[in-house]
Amino acid sequence: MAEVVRNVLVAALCCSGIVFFLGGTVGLLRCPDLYARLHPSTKCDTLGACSVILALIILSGFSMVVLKLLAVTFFLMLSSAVCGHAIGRSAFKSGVVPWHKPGVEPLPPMEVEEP
Amino acid sequence: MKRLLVLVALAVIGVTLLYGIGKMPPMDSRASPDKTHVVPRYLGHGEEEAGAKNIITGVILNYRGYDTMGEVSVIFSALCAVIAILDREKKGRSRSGVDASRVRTSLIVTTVVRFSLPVVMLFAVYTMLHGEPSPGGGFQGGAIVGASIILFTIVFGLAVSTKRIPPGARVPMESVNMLGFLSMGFIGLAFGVQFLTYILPGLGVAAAETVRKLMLDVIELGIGIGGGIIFISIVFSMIREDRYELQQDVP
Amino acid sequence: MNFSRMFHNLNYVVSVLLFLIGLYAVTVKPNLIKKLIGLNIMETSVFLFIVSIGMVESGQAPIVTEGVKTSQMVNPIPQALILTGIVVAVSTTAVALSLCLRLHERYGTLNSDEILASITDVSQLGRPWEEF
Amino acid sequence: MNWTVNLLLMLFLLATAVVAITLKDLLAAVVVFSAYSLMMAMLWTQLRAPDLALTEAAVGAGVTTVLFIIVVYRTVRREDR
Amino acid sequence: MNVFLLAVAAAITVNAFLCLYQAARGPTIQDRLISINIVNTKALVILLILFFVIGQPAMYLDIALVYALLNFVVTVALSRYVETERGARG
Amino acid sequence: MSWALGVAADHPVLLVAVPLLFAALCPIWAMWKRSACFPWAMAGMSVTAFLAWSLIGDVSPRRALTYNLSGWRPPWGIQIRIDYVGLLMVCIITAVGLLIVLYSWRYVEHDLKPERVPYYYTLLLLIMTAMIGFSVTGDLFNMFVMMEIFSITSYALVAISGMKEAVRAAFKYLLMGATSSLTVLLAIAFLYSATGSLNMLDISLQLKSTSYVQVAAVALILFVVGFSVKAALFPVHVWLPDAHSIAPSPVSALLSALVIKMGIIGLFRVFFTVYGPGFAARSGTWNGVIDVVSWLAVASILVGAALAIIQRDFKVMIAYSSIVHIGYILLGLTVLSGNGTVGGLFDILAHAMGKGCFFMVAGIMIYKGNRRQIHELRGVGRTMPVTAWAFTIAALSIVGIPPTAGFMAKFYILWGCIQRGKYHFVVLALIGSLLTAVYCFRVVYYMFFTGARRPDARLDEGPVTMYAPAALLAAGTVFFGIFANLLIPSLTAAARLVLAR
Repeated sequence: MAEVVRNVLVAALCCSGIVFFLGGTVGLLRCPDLYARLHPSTKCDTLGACSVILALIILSGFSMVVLKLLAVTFFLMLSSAVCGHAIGRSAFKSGVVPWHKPGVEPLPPMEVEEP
Repeated sequence: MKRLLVLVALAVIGVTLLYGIGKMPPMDSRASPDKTHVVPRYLGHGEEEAGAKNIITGVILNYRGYDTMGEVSVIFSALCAVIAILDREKKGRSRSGVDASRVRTSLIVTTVVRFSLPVVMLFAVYTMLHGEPSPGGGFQGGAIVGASIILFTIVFGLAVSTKRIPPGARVPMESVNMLGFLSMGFIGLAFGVQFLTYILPGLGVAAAETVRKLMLDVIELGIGIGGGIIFISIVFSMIREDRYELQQDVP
Repeated sequence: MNFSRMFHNLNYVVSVLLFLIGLYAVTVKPNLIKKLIGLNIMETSVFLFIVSIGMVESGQAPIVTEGVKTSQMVNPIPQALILTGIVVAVSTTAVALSLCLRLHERYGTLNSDEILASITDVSQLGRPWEEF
Repeated sequence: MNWTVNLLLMLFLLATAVVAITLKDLLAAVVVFSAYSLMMAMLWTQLRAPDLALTEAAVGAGVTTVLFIIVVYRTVRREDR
Repeated sequence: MNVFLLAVAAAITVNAFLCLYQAARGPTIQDRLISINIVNTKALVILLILFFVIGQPAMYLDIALVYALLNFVVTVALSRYVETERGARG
Repeated sequence: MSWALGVAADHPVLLVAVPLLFAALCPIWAMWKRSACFPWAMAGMSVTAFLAWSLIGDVSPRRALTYNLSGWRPPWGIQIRIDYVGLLMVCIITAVGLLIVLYSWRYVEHDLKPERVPYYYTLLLLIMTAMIGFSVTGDLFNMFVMMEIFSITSYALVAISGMKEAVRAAFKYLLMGATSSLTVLLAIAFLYSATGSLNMLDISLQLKSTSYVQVAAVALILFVVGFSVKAALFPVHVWLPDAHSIAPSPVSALLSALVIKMGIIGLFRVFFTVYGPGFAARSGTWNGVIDVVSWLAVASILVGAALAIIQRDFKVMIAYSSIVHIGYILLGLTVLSGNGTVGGLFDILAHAMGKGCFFMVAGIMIYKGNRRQIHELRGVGRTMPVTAWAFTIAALSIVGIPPTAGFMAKFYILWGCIQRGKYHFVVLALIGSLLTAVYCFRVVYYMFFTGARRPDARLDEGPVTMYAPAALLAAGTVFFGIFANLLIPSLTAAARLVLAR
């Protein structure tokens, strides 16, 4: 019985992971500009990865492996966030202009204080 | 015209290679010559003969240790080559192009790098010394050390890095990998066995095992430290731009 | 060279294709960085080829652990060789890249056609290090 | 089933190689080349070579690509210049 | 279970193809960087799945750790370079 | 003394380990004092040369010296195997290398940025290590590793002056060299999959019974392609004139006298140690490849000589002359007659001495007054007599005029061709010799028989550490020409063994 529950859980988590990945990819392909593309890349992707890793944790039972998997998850989340920030910032600094809908007034350019 | 010629040459090479692989033993077979001639001994007795659960480590350090000595000489000669072509940076005075930029590094990135650097270093040392029972080893650990220091340099600037790790401290460390191999080899010669033999005669069985483990660890650490420092030195001398570009390019 | 055999040896075929792609980049692309990327692709293709030789069906990594029989393990020698090979590849790349930096400093371009076009007479050269 | 994944990885490897040598922006080519390196590490895992995967991950992602980026930054970014 | 995991890996690989297409298409360098970042994350997940399919995940997990640690070296280095004056000029 | 001799015979690995130790310590030594690097390198080379020459009595054509690294027997471990050809190469490398280090001293002070001098000597020691290791190893993959060391160091040595042409030549050399190294690695892979071994003798044993003959044949083709680039055979010679003419002169001497010989040694090992004439019975590829290589060798003789004649630059002319001699050596090795092989091996020695001397003379001309063009050498015979006479004697050897080593070499090569009935090769090689005479004696004519109106008083002999090595090498060509019998009988025995395999 426990076996069945575990398998169902794993399958469900994997499938949700794939769905999130797919969402991220579709967002990447469909979004109009770079700043919009940052959203699917950072959020959906991390979420998808985390669900699959959670499935693997359930699959492996509790041992040393889980600890390493958790470490991987931690660093994945950290690097995903930091990379998203760094890429967005570099795009802004190098003068990539945010996309705006034709006919809609764009936001005025703003000066950001250096920290 | 040139492109056509190249394409014809590529076609000839491709057909030759495809002919060769068509005649080779099929990929997964267990009966091909390479799996029946030399390898069974490595797999069957490698653990006790070479002293490593990871047979690859055993092959690298013990059965084919001389090749690995050549390998560390290759990377040392690459360092010498890069320095002979580009020259070394000056301690604390060399700047990279990024340092001179008015755009400063993001606070978030610097903070994350500062806090993750010790973790990466710890992991690198673990990799270096854990090459015997699991994948890993000196060179991999060295590469991780090198990569983390490179990240530090890019984020904090070359001047800070060269102050922390000055050239004078790096020069002796760069030869450590070759010196580790050579010293272990000469210890073997002094005991009257062949070069790079780790089982020394005249010791008891248990003592010989311990000595072998110690010698292999020394070599692994040597490869790791030397390799890491060599990567760092190569990147430092490639990243510095204090000769001519700073005057004309960066405002 | 029948087709099913080639499909069984998929890794070999792919490594040959990668070798050709790399060689194409090395010979045809004018940009030196592109040439070096091609060289790296060639190197990895050869490594893939060598490691594929040592593969066995449903094999395990050659690390002695409980529950793994030595007869299941793959051939460790190619892997040991390729570890050396990767180091060699990195070293070659580092040297080549530093040469690229020097070339750009001297010629102001990394396009091999332009570099070839600007050859000067060898006899006119003096003592080059005095110019720094 | 395993060979399907293997085939897909191989195709991906070929695709990254082709993209890396056709892109005109050298920095982009280098970035795609780092993905090529990662795919290679995955193939090492498929071929049961964990040591090589570790080396490729550390060297390919950490050292070689950064060297390429440094050189491209210091020289030219467009292929035709 | 292994077959299911492999199917998951295959699906993720197909996703990665689309990301590579975006990397080849993306107009700016940052677009490509985002795409390759996604490819890297997917690669990490595929790698983890492959470890479990092969068996002995404890032995292989160090590789994934190295990936996760060094994943952002390239991204940070490149975004740092591109945001400076010279890098922004292209 | 006898103890030291015994150590070298017991542990031939010291031939590699000692220069490597000196190379590893050289940058550390330079931290203390930069000028201390030259004596350090000199000491390293001297010890190595002493170790190498002390082996002369221990190796004969029938008895090779073997040494198992880490104590593993051959198919399992790496074996160092010093056979007669290997010992000949090691002796040439150490002797010429010693002279080149001595020659470098003043040249490098004059011509190189001071910070780079320690790394110059380190690279020199590393390249010597790698060449010695390449010549004595009995393992194919170890051969590849050593080849990579000397390739990488030679790319750097070509570019070390930082001149724009030098960097360009080095990059070209690197692209071709790295591609050829990969080809060799691919060949090793094919051979490994066919035989399952990496030891050369073991491979040749396995090849007698393997069922994968075609794979081995493909490997042979790839080996030949790879090593031909290293040896600068005709269609793939294009890197050589650039690299050899623009490198600093001691480096040119090193590359020309020793490094391109490594490609030849690689081909020799592949043709005769790994495959052997016995492989011809199993596959026609061996004979076909040998034929192709001998035709390419003749082509490089003619093309190299023709291109050398039209050069105005002295060093470029000498560089093309190297291609000619690569052709002669490979012609000798591929006619498959005992005398031809003897001639080819002997020509390695003759060419190492002659071409080393040529480049050293060219270096002295650049050192004193920056003369690179041939017509600028007017009247050198009067102002710099030792240098000019050294050049003349070496030119006699390169052309092949009787009392020199070059004559003996060419004589044996042509004798081998005649024995095998390949008269067309004889005719073509003699035409090549004639062309060689033209371009060599043109320089001699300028040196001695045309005079500058007012000899420049500043342009006297260079430093003694520069012309003495050149003169010694020139004297060596005469010595080995007269006392050729020191080597010929042993070489004949070695050649007979090689061809009987």
